[in-house]
Formats: sequence, structure tokens, C-alpha cells
Amino acid sequence: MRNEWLRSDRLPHIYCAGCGNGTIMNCVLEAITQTGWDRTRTVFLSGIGCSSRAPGYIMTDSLHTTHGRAIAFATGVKMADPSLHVVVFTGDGDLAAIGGNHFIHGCRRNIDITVVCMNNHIYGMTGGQGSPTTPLGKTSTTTPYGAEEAPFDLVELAIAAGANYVARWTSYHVKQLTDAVYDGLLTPGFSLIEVRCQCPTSYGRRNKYREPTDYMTYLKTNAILKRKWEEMERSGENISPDSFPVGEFVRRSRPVMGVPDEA
Amino acid sequence: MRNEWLRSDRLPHIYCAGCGNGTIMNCVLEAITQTGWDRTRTVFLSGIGCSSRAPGYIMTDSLHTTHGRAIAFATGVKMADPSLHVVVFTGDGDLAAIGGNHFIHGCRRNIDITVVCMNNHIYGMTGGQGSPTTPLGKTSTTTPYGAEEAPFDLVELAIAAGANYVARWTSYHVKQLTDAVYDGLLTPGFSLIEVRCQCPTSYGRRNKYREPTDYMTYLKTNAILKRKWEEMERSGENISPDSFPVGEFVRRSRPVMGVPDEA
Amino acid sequence: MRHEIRFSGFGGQGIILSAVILGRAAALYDNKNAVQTQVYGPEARGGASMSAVIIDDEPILYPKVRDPDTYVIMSQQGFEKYGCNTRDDAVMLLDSDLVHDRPSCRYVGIPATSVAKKELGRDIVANIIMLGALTTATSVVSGGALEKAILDSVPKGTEDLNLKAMKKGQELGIQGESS
Amino acid sequence: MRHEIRFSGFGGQGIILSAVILGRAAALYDNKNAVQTQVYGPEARGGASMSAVIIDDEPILYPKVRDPDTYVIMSQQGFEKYGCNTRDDAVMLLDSDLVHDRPSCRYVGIPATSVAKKELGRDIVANIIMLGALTTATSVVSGGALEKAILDSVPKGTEDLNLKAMKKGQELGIQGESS
Amino acid sequence: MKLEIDESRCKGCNLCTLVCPYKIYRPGSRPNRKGIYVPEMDRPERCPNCRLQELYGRRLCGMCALICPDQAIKWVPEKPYEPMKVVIEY
Amino acid sequence: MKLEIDESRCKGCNLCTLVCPYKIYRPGSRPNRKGIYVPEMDRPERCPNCRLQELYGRRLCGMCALICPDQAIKWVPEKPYEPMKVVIEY
Amino acid sequence: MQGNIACAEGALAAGCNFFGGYPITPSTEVAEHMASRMPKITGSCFIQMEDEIASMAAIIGAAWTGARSMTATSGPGFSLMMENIGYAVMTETPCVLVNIQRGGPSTGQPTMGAQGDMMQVRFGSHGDYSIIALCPSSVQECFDLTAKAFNLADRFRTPVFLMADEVIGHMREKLEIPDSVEIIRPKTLPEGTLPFTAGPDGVPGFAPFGIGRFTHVTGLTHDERGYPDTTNPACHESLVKRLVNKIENARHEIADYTIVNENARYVFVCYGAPVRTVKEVVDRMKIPDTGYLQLKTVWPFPEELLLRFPNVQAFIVPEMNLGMISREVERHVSVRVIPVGRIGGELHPPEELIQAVKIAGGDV
Amino acid sequence: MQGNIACAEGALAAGCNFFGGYPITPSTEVAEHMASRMPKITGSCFIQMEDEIASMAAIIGAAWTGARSMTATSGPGFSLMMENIGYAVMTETPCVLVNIQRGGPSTGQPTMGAQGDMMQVRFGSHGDYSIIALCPSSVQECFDLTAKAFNLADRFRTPVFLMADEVIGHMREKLEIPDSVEIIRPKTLPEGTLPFTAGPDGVPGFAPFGIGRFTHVTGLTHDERGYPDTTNPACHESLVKRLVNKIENARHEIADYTIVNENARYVFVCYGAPVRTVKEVVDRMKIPDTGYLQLKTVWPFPEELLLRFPNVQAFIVPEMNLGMISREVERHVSVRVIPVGRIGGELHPPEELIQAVKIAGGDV
Ligand SMILES: Cc1ncc(C[n+]2csc(CCOP(=O)(O)OP(=O)(O)O)c2C)c(N)n1
Ligand SMILES: Cc1ncc(C[n+]2csc(CCOP(=O)(O)OP(=O)(O)O)c2C)c(N)n1
Ligand code: SF4
Ligand code: SF4
Ligand code: SF4
Ligand code: SF4
Ligand code: SF4
Ligand code: SF4
Ligand SMILES: [Mg+2]
Ligand SMILES: [Mg+2]
Repeated sequence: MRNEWLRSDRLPHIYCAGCGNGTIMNCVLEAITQTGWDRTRTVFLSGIGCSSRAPGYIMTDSLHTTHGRAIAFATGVKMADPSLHVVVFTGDGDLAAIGGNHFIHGCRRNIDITVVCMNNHIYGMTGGQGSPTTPLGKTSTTTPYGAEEAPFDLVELAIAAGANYVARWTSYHVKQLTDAVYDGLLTPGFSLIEVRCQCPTSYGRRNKYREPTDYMTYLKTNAILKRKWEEMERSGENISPDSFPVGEFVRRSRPVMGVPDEA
Repeated sequence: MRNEWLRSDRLPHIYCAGCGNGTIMNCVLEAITQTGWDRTRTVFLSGIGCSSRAPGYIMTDSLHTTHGRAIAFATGVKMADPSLHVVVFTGDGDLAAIGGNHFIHGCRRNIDITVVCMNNHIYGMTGGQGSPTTPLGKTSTTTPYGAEEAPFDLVELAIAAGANYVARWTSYHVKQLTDAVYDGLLTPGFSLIEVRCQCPTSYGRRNKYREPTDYMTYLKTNAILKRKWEEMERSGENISPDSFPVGEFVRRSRPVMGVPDEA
Repeated sequence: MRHEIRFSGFGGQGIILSAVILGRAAALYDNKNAVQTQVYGPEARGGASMSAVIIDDEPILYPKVRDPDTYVIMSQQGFEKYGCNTRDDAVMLLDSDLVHDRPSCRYVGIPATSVAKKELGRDIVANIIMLGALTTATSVVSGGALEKAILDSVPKGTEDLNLKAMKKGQELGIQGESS
Repeated sequence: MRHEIRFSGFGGQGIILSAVILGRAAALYDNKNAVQTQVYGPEARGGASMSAVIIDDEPILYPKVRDPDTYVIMSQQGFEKYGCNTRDDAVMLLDSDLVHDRPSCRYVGIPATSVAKKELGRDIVANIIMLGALTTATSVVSGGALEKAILDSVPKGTEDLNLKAMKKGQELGIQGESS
Repeated sequence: MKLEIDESRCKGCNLCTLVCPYKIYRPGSRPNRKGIYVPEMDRPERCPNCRLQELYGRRLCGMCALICPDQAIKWVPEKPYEPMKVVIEY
Repeated sequence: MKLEIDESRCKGCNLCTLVCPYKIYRPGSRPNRKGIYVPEMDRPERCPNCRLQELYGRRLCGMCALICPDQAIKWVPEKPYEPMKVVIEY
Repeated sequence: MQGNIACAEGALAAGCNFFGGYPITPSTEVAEHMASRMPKITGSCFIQMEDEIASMAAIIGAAWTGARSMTATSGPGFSLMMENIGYAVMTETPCVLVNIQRGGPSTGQPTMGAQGDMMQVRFGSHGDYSIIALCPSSVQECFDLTAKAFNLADRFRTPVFLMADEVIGHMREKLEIPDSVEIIRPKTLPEGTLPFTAGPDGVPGFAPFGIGRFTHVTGLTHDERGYPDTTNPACHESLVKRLVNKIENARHEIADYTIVNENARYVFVCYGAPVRTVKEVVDRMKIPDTGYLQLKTVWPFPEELLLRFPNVQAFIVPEMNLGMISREVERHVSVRVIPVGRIGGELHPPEELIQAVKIAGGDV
Repeated sequence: MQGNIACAEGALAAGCNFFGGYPITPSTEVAEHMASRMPKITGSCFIQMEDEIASMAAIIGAAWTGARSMTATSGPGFSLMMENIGYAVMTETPCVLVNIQRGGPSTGQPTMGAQGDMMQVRFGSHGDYSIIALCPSSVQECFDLTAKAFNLADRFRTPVFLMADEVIGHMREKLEIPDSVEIIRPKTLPEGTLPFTAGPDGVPGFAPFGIGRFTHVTGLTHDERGYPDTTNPACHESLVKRLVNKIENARHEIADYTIVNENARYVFVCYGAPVRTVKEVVDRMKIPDTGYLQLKTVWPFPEELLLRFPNVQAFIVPEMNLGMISREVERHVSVRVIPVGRIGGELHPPEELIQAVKIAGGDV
């Protein structure tokens, strides 16, 4: 049961009311219980950020590391003992700003870990600065006049860098997300599951989604299934700049590292 | 004339006999003279590595920076004075190992600089360790039994990260390379020109191409024009693992940064 | 005269902003010296947050509030963490709906949050109500100075709402449940 | 007896390997103490590179060669940088095709590179020829020790070639152009 | 099984009100001791999980609990309906 | 114009020998003072650049100079054939 | 106004026109304020970089175009900047770094004040070097010293560090903004002079990029032309000694301090937030026999100032660390040195320092 | 055998089974040797990471699985590791770092020897902390001290630094490899004890990942459970003081040194390459009245050893930097301290030290 994986002595967690991170934790733990993995043989890692606090609430061994470096630490854990299951929680800033290099190298090596990125398009922990996934024009404390730098597409980046499994969902799509995490956990090699999620406090507040429920409605409305998205692209249909495709983008078997011999 | 751009008091340079870096410098300077850029308004930057020594032989202002960071320094130069022309020389280690994050962020921001990567698949300067572009199975001092990590495709990475211009040639294709650099220089936004080139000393020696001429013949033989490559892929033709496509891969106009207002 | 004022509540209530406004009122419009400080942590979002102001006619050297004479407490947890060991001659303004305990010193209970929500339609101005009450229930700051400082500090378009909240607070500061 | 031997040439000639082999021969097979050091830079690829060995019956404390009694010089630039201020009682082995100047001390010229290329087909064994010559032209190392050290150090499959080179060097060490 | 919101965890975000197909949750109307408006429940026994979880031996629907960022929603056994007990009583 | 290899720069890599369509460069056979086998030239006057550079006012072919990693290949004006001078003499 | 905002305003007053940064508590407000102000100032650029390494790189790049450039960070980010700080030192790049110190080591206490990076700023990059570090103890000093930092950076062609702390950075008090601040730009490089040839003060003239002086800048050991010369011991020695001496020999000129009660027997040596407690104890409570030396310049350490107290029996050094600058004091004096280290985030209360005075006086 | 290779062999002899590194002159041979040896040893992993930050991260991750893990680097890479070094300190992760020092600052002199990172190793990461640093002066000591470093790392649950230099790292001399080396693994964490509850020596038992102890490891200030508690001054103070004291209080136990001529009047304090010159001067040339203290453990600085020379008139401290450990000596003694700093890459020749003795004796 999912609850057994929680450190209930640490709850409630520090997340703001309605923060998507808590939901994502639920889905990841749900997926993990489905794999039947042993709690003593599963390790969570993270960097720094709101998202990266997640492992602290989970009752396994865990490393809450330095900002951006979780995948590099995870590489050490997994290569030193491939029989451990390794899952990384990270944020958009942690993964794609300061941690971008470890991210692409994790994908390239195709190291057998699963990375769940809670992408709230903002630096939540430090109070709402722009991140490399802040969409053009959106406001943050460091883009008070609207973001001028184009954002990354984390899915494309992971694919180009070589990851074996890449999917994107939102914190609204709890079932699909759970399934995607499950698939990611079981696919040998590097798995990235990007989860677009609400940060009502730091992002929503400045971008018209102060209420968690409004924010979630926004996510629900703008997430378009990959197949549908491709159709729309093909037919030249007008796609809202707020919309984005969700689904599984890659599942393949490039050479991997850190897969236990017996697997 | 190309020669005017050289610091002849520093020649001969430190490169080994037959090193491809010198050739690439020639092509870049040839392309630059074709643009008619002013030597006083052109700045070269580089990180650390054999390749990164190139700016030291060019008679302009130049910054030979720290390992992997040239693009970050270049971002400072270009954003502080967009009227300067900014060109970065880098190596595969410099760009894609330690510098990978600045690389993808340079592409994402699409900052108006031109990056020439001298990709010799090895850390030349430090004596021949494997790099993130060392092909599977090739030997180096840190992969004495053959590389086990899959290499990056720098072109795909640059495209996924958002660069406006991306091309790949080899040090054999001096004319095409010159043209590609010329196009890169003139395309607003981030341009990456990957040049596969010979390092007879550190790579060739351990991988059966000790003689520069043999090495160059190898490059010539295995570089396949992009169009032909795509045809071969389509027709399911057997492509040698040593082969790679060359040509222009992307030319587009995503939002850019650091382009002077009057341009 | 020297005053040390401590504010506490939970994250999102504008505890720090309250102190900033008070400090500004004292320094710019009451012509005193003022230093504003705070304690915050990542937990501030849920847990108890605290901010403080020292107001003095003399220059303020040591900047930290150590033994406040005035408290503004807006949550039970804030009360427990920062408001339970008051000195006897202190005075405490508390949000009477959210703080369930009562201090041993003199206090004035203000139903700031419910009034803000019900009468003004926005619970985020509860802190301004508390500030308003401060001008009538204590002598740390003048109403005029506070009004100017509020106008300096709140987002454009919300001036009226905030002034209304201040006025409401001034009334409640006189009427409120008190000991 | 103490010997300080300095090797110089250009990058790629195996200047460091020569010193390593010599040090190994002395330490492991002549039962002396030996310390090997070098100077190198990025320029070593083109410019002059230098390595050195101290051989002594006593433990070697200060490890750097400061006033060599023996030189092995394989390029003109190496001569200019590291071989021109020899002490009078020193002896220098030089590659007579590549070093154009001659020292004031006793010297033995060995056409190592051209012999290596012409007679043995591989110019990379020129350094081994020089080492061979060292055993006959000086007393710093014994032929037997050198042979063992060479066999320890060279890539598998090249033992014969290298031993041939050593033998050739031993001959040239006696016959070579000398002062 | 009985549906419960753990008041020590709930932060009043109302996401549960958004996802329940049965509209069992409604935004709370009064703050609790901590100042939080915990949602109110409208006939929670309508939740299929309450009714059928034991029977099916697995969780049904569960959207609310999956989406609740604060791990505040749970099902607790209700004494009178424990099947074991039922068996014994008859 | 006369084709020259700058011996102070050439490192003997032989890449010029690989690319010249006229096979003007041949691997050197004797080391120079620095021990380098500088390529030898076989009738360099065949190079179109030597003959036509001045005439066309731009560099032709130029493969060897572009590929030479050591910036060692250059064309230097040859006194007797300098057009200016020619004009004066006649 | 908040100390962090005062830093930003001080920088803008000094003409800072390039800010490259990466957010980190408790320095974030510096960047945020720059982000809102700079886009409105022509010729200015605010850029949020991908990390602190890139931030430091970017401000160095910008400085070489002649911009007045700056970054702001806190402990973890500061640690990441160490390599490029060394590069700025070696290449003599004028730039300003603000470090709003928080509790370390590691992620430590992100929201609490500390002064634990005072040795790091001096020794945190590899190799031998010197830097200039200033420490404000009030919001006004945040403004004044940041503006001053730019002048020192240009004057000595070196990175200058404003080593504030969370206490001062997040404190709000009145700030008087002067109509204008003094601005000293770098000496220009005379025609015909090599780019790294220095005058008697050890500081070369500055030729920014784009003016046709064709300067090659490298972090390798280089000669006066700027060309690498990495295996020549003499070249390295003269370069590095010059870099160190141009700062160490100017410690008099750079020293910025306040001395109160020269005749005191118990002398506080203090900088940053603890100055406030020291002032409370000495200026307000007037504890007998006490005086103080407030260092606004902490590095280069102005050791000669320690000699200005003829009757001193003990130096008391209150710091929000386990004793860093007290180590430096110990090196230079023979009287007793009493470090009063305090970590955990709270400023020393006056009683703690009064207690130290008692200890110094043998009362305890 | 070369010093660098001896390091690698020492590590392997000590059971090192995880190496994460990034090449850099002059340390590269350590990694290269590991790359050729480790793939042949079952249960061992050599991995070349994308940079030094990742290398440091990887060895910490590996250490938590119970591996004996190590990296090797030089100046620029060392600077990049600073943040994660602080993390290893804060999380009490046993691991070994080799730094083959080269000439700095910045890229400096990549191929020349130096000892310029001796203060950086102690103070280079933000915040207050302590570490253990060992300095070999021969190829044999490279082997011995690297092996020892692993034991100290496990014994004290802390990163341990082998601070060698290019001179020793690239020197070749005879190495005697013992049949086996002593191996001390960390204390295990007793059942029922919290993961960060320490015994009287300040060192907690170690529960590696995978054995069901569910340890949460964080670089934030944490309580004995390992849970973050970042705004509680007492928690921070007790944690950081314990981390510092577990090392500083054990300086006796950790000290590794050689003393020659206790009755000397002129005493060299030396470590690393300059030990060779000191030995030449004292042991071989037998310059009168000279003796020495060779520090194999430089940090924690074993200050009490300075008291072992009853007749000392001057301490002479030869270093391949501008005077780093001499600063530490100055703090602790009242006799004259003569730093003999030398930079540029060349080891002090004997004459230079003899000259220093003359100066100490007033002959000059
Ligand atoms: C080296 C370093 N730089 C900066 C920070 C400050 N910092 C903490 S969290 C964070 C951003 C987190 O953003 P993200 O990963 O998106 O997480 P979120 O809080 O949004 O979940 C930053 C910049 C840090 N801790 N360390
Ligand atoms: C921070 C840091 N790490 C490592 C090094 C050592 N180093 C110098 S060059 C280099 C690799 C260069 O490889 P590449 O960029 O491919 O250049 P090449 O020499 O092959 O042209 C390395 C690792 C360094 N100088 N700085
Ligand atoms: S700041 Fe944003 S991301 Fe962080 S806990 Fe609050 S809502 Fe979640
Ligand atoms: S080592 Fe390789 S890359 Fe470096 S100069 Fe030599 S050939 Fe070129
Ligand atoms: S489990 Fe489903 S039906 Fe039951 S309360 Fe939750 S959301 Fe509603
Ligand atoms: S989703 Fe959870 S935290 Fe949010 S209101 Fe519902 S029960 Fe409370
Ligand atoms: S320019 Fe062309 S034809 Fe002339 S020598 Fe060079 S390669 Fe040959
Ligand atoms: S290409 Fe240049 S360097 Fe190479 S052999 Fe020809 S002339 Fe010499
Ligand atoms: Mg985020
Ligand atoms: Mg390379």
C-alpha cells in the first residue's frame, strides 16, 4: 500500500496548499507499489527545490543532494550497486537550469534510473523566478515584463540526448501519470517522465491561476494527447500557444548502463 | 586576407603535425574574411583544450576561458555589447562534456553567436581520454577496453535545444566547411558547426589512424551527405557504424537574443 | 520612546508586509528610526512566520527584537511559537477567529480574517485590518503615517480596498474583544 | 657512485620513456636507487621535452637533476634548451643527424633516427638505440639491466625490434662519431 | 469503509472537489482551528470505494486520494460493516 | 606567383599531398634541421593559383593552403613575372 | 529599504549595466530588483543564467566589453563560482560579486544569517591570489559599499566581493540615496603598452574589447603580451606576485574602517552584522574600557590597524562563524585574542559580548 | 613507479571499488590507471563523469551504497568540487579525493608542481567545517597515504584529501607494495540508533543504503533522524560543532609525522615535495642546528607538535606557494616563523633552504 512508503511522522509536508508536487508523489508511489519493488532496495534522490523535498517524505533510503546534481549522484548510486532501484525527483530548475548537463549525460549514458520532473515552469522554492521552462511572455520575479527567452522542450531534449523512455503528463492526469511512471520504472535505461504541474504560490499567483483548482483546469484544458496533437499539426490546425502534447514519446532500447546482470 | 587575422608572432602553433584544428581555423578565418567583418569588432572565445587554443593565434580580442564555459562567457560578451561579432571555438570535451549545459542553454536562448566545435572524439589536450563523442568500442586511455557509453549526436542535441543554424562537416571538406561557417556567421541566433576532425596523436594513435593522411581518408570516406544518408536510411541500406551524415541540418528563425537592434 | 513590535501568523497572511508597512510608516512619516527584520524558513508557507519592527527616537543599533512590547498575532501556531511568553506590560492584537488561546498580558481580539472575507470580500487584507487596529489600540504608529505607508506599499488598484480595511481595523481596535 | 642523466628531444621521440626505462633498469636490475622526473608542457608536442634520472647507491632525497654528468640529446632544440651548459667532465650522447651543434664536453654522436628508420624500419625505436649506446659509451647502467627493463616496458610484439635496436645502439655507442 | 479527510493534513486546496465524479466533496465553509477550510462531504457513502473496496479486494476510482497533494484522504474500516464480523454474527 | 612552403611552420603532416588535384606535393624524403620531412614540390608552376591568381584577382583552388593545418603554404610574388614590373621593362 | 535592495540600488548608482545571476536564498532580492530596474535603463542587461558558474562567466565576459558587471549569490552558488573567480583574478577582470551569507556548510540553513564564507572568499579558488572583500553592517553601508566595490574593481582590476549576510541583507531600515556617487573607471591602456604591462602600482591599464587593441585574455600563466607561457617559472612568479602585491601593497589605500575608543583595553574587531551588537555594547551601553575596530574592508586584512590601540589587553572578535577573521588577528598580535564565534543564524545578543569583555578582564 | 600510479595502487590495495573522475593534468594518470585496472576487478566500477562536479557527486552516491569511493583531480577541477565537498562534509560521507596540485590561480601552469591549494582544501567550501588532508613526499607515501586515507574517511565519516603535487605525482621511484594493507571500515549503526546520533567521538555509525535502515540524507541542517531542521539555531550549532570537533578533537589520533633533531634551533616545518629538499639539507648535508617536522597530516593541523622542539629559535616553512601553512604556524608559536614560499613550478633547491637557515641565525 502506498501509505507504507510514506514517512507519516513528517506529514503534513511543507508544500503550499494545492501544490502539484504532493499529487505527483502519490502517483509515483502508486506506480512503485505496483512494481512490487522492495522498499529496502529502492533509493530516491533529488536536488534542491520544492519538488526535490519529496524524497524526505518517503520511507526508503534517500539522498537530498545539491541543486541540479541529483542525476550525477544517482549515477554513483546505480553504478556502484546496480541491484538497487533508483528514482530521482527533480524540478524544472533543478533538472533543466543548473542540472542540464547531468540530465543530458544521464540520457546519453542511458543509465537505468527513472527521473520524474515536476515542471511548474518556475523556481518555486526561492519564490518564483523564471526557469528554463517558463513560457514566453509569462511573468516571474525575474521576468517582471514577461519571459523573453524561449523555453526548453524537455521531452525533445531527452530524446535527442538518448533516453530510452520519455513521457509527459500533468498533475491532473493522475492515472495516466501513474501508468507512465510504472512503464518508466520497468524500462531498462534512462526514463524521463515530465509532469507539468501547478505551483499556485509562485507561478499561479503571477499568471492568473492563484487558485489550485483554476490552475488544474488550465492544465487539463491545454494538455492535448500526442496523437491528437500530431493530427492537429498535420492538418495545420491553430494550436493555442498554451497547449502542449502529452503522452508517451519514446520507448526504445539503446545501449544502457547500470542494468543489473541478472535483469 | 586570411593571413591578416593571424598572430604570426605566435606561429607555428602548438598543434601536433597533421592536427585538424589548424585546418578548421583556416576555414573559419576564410569565412570571416568573406563576411567583411571588422577585426576590431570581432571577438573569439574558447574554453580549454587543444581546439580552444585557436583564439590565441588570431589577431582580434579574445577570451581563452575556463574548461567548458566559453558559451557562458560569450553570452556575457554578446549581451553586454550586441554589436560585437562573437565566435566560439570549442572541442567535443569542452562543449559536450563539462560544457554541455552552457551549450544547450546557448541553443535555447538562441543567442546570436557562432560556435565551431572541433570534434576529434577525444580529449586531446590531456592526452587522449574518452569524450562524450567517442564512438562505441573505440579505445582511449580511459576506455582501454573500448568505449561502452553511447556518444552524443551534437547536431541532434543542438536542434532539440533550439539552435537556429546547425551543420556538420569534416576537416577534409574545407570548402563546404567554409561555406557552412559563413552561413552560421550570418544567421541570426545560435549557430553550431560541428567539424569532425583528426587528432592523430591522441585518437588516431589508439584507433588505427596514426598518420594524418590515413585519418583524413577515413573522414572523407565515412562522411555521407545528409541527403544521401536519408535515402540510405529510407531504403534500409546497410550503413557502416563508422559513417555519419554531413551537411546543413537546420536553418530557422526561432526567437533570438543578443541580435543588435539595427540588424 | 522605543517600541518593539512582533508580528506572527502563517505564510500567505502578509506577516512580513505588515511589518514593512509599519516600519515605513514610522521611519518615513512619523520621523522615527525603524528597523524591520524577520524569521522565515521554507516552512513559512505552512508553519508559523514571524516579523518584527523596532521603532525608536534614537538610532537603532542592535536590530533584533528581543522582548517585544507589542504583538500582532494572526494564527494559533504563531501564538504558540512567538506569542506565549509575553512580558506583563505588553499588549497583543490577535485575530480572534484564528488564535484560540489568550495571552496573560493585555490583548485586543480582532476578527480580522472573517471581517476581511465577509465584509471586504478578500481575506488577504486581514493584515491591513490588524495594522489599522494597531493605530487605535496602541500608540506605536499614527493613523496618518500608516495610511501613507499603506498607499506606498500596496499594488495599484487596491488602494481603496486597503484603506477600507485600515479604517475597519481602526474601528475594531477600539471595539474589539479585549482584556 | 651517483649519476645524473638528462634526456632531451622533441615530443613523440620517447624522451620520457627512455628515462623511465633507464630508471627501471637501475632500480630493479642494477639494485641502485633511482628517481626519474621530467619537464613537460603542452608545447612538448612540438617543442623541446626533457626528462631526467638520478641513479645513486644512497637513497635519493632531493629528486631533481641539477648538474647532469650524462646527457642524451635527440634534437637541436633540445640541445639548445637543455644541453649547452654542460660541465666539463660530462658526457653527451647525441643523435648526430638531428643535433647540429656539438657540446664542449666529451660526446658520442649516434645516427639513431636514421639507423632506426633505415635499418630497423621504425623511427620510433631511435630512443632505444640511444639507450643501448648508453650502456657502452658510459657506465651509468649495465647492458643486462637495460635489456630486462626494455622488455618490461615495451608493447607486446615489439620486444625483438626493441632488443635489436638496443644491440644496434650498443654497437654505435662504441663506434659513433665522438670527441 | 468510511471516507475520511485527515484534518491534520488537509490544506483546503479543493482539488478533491474538482475530480470526484460523484461530486462528493464541496468546498468547506468554515475554517478549522488552523484556519483551513477543509472540504465538506456530501453523502460519502456514495463513493464506490466505500462500498465495493472490500468486495473487490482493490481500490476503485481513488481519484481523490491520488490527486490530494496532502495525503489527507483515506478510507477507514467501519466496524458495523466488517465482513468478518458479519460472518460471526450470523 | 610562386608557391612556397614555410619551413619554419611546416610540420610534415603530408595533408597537402592528399588534396592537391595536380599532385604537386610529394612526401619529403629528407629531414630538415628540425627533423621534419617537409614535402617536396613537383613543378609547382602547374598550380592554377600560381598562374592565374593575379589575372583573376582572386585565389583559385587553394585547397592545399586551406587544409594545411600549419598555415605553411603561401604564394609569394615572383619578381620576373610581376605584371607591374613587366610593364615597366617593355 | 532592505539591505539586498540597497545593494542593487548602490550598484545601479555606480553605473552597473550588466547583471548575470542565478537565484538563491537569501540573495534573491538583489537579482529580482535588478530584473525589474535594468530593462528600463538603456544599455543595461539583466540576464538570469543557467547556474552560478555561467553567471560568473557572463559577468567576466561582459566586463571585457567595458561594462560594469555584477552578480549576487549565497554559499552554494559562491562555491560553484570558485573556478571562475580564479579566472577573473588571473585575467584581472574588474567585476563585483555580492555574497549574502547564509548558514553552511552545504545547503545548511538557507534562510539564516552567517559569516561562514569569509575564509572561502580569500582562499576558495585554487592557487595563490588575493582579493578585496567589503562587509556592510547596515542598509546604508550595503548601498555605499556596493557602489565603492565597483570603483575598487576598476581601480585594481580585480573581482571585489561584497560579503554581506542574511541579517543585513534582509533587514529594512532607512537609506539615504545620494544624488550621485563617485565613479572611478579603470586606467586606460596607453598606446604602445602591452596589455598586461603594469605600472608601479602593479595594475595594468585596461583596453576593453572592440577598440582595436587585440587583447588575448587567458587564465593560463601569461606574459605581458597576454600570451601563454606556462612552463617558465619566472613568468609565473612575476605574474602571480604582481597580482597579489597590487592588492596587498595597497592595503592602506583600500582599508575602510571605523575606530571608536582607541584607548580601550578591550577592543572588538568586527565586521558585518555583529557590528550592530558591538555598537550597542560600546556606543549605547557604554560598557567601560571597550572600544572597537569596525572593518568595512576585511580583505586585504588591514593588520596595521590593530596597532592603533595602545592599551589593548585583548581583542574580542565576534563573528557569525566559528572564528575566521580571529585567525587573522591571532597572526598579527601578541595580546590575547578572544574569538566569539556564533553559528545557527542568530546575531550575538549584547550579553554575549559583555560576557566576553568580562572574560577578557579576568572577571570570569 | 610514478606517484600518481602509486596513488591508484594504494587505493586499490585499500579496496577502492568505485572511481568517478574527470581528466585533468597532472592528475590524469590516476584515473587512467584505475580505468585499466578496475574493469578487471569484480564489483568495481570506473566511470568517467561529465565534469568534476558530477565526479564528486558520483563518488558520494557510491559511498552511500557502501562502496570505497574516490576521485582525483587538480586545481580547476578541485575548485568545481567545492560545493559537493561541503555536501560530503555535512552528510558525513566517507570518500577520498586526490588533488595533484599544479600552478594556479586559474588555468595557470597545468604541467608544473605547486602546493597552492592547501588553504582551499581547508576553507574552499562555504560555511564552517573541518577536513582531513594528507601530503605525500615520495612515491611510497603516495601509496601508503592513499590507502590510509580510506581508513580515515571511514573512521571519521568525512571526505579525506590526498594533497599531492605534480612533482611527487609525476616522479618515478621505487615502490614497495605490501602484501596487504590494513583496512578499517566504518562503525556500523547499532539497531535502534538514529542515523545521525554520534558516540562520544562525534562519529555516528554508518548504515549504507539497501539494508533497510531508511536513512534520509540531506545537506540541509538536520537533526539526528536526518530530517531537515533549518531554522533552529541550536540544531545547527550542535550539528556543525560536532562535525568540526569530531576531527579537530582527534588531531592527536590523526597526526602522522616525522620529527628529526628535536634539539635543533632551526626547524623546518614541511610537507609534500619540499620535504625532499629539507631532507637533503638536514639528513644528507647535515647543516648544523637544523631539524625538521614533516607533516604527513597537514589538516587538522597538529599544532602541539610545534612544542616538541625545546630549543627552536625559528621555524622555517618551505612551501610551493606564497606561504599558506606558515600562516598556521604563525598562529601557534611566538618564535620567528620564516616562510620560504616558492612558486613557478620548481622545487626549492637546497641552497635556498640553507640561505633561510642563515637568515634565521642572523647570518644574513
Ligand atoms: C547552487 C545553488 N544555487 C541556487 C540555489 C537556490 N535554489 C534552491 S531551489 C532553486 C530552484 C528550484 O527550482 P525547481 O527545480 O524548478 O524546483 P521547484 O521549487 O520549482 O519545485 C534554487 C535556484 C541552491 N540551493 N543551490
Ligand atoms: C575544470 C577543468 N577540468 C579539466 C581540465 C583538463 N582539461 C583540459 S583540456 C580537456 C579536454 C579537452 O577536450 P576537448 O574539448 O575535446 O579538446 P581537444 O583537446 O580534444 O581539442 C580537459 C579535460 C581543465 N582544464 N579544467
Ligand atoms: S512554492 Fe510552488 S512548488 Fe513550492 S510548495 Fe508552494 S506551490 Fe509548490
Ligand atoms: S593532441 Fe590531438 S587535438 Fe591536440 S594538437 Fe595533437 S593532434 Fe591536435
Ligand atoms: S474515490 Fe472516486 S468516487 Fe470516491 S470519493 Fe474519491 S473521487 Fe469520489
Ligand atoms: S485535495 Fe486533499 S488537501 Fe486538498 S482540499 Fe481535498 S482533502 Fe484537502
Ligand atoms: S592551390 Fe590547388 S592546385 Fe595549387 S597547389 Fe594548392 S591544391 Fe594544388
Ligand atoms: S599540409 Fe602544411 S604542414 Fe602539412 S606537410 Fe603540407 S605544408 Fe607541411
Ligand atoms: Mg520548478
Ligand atoms: Mg576533443
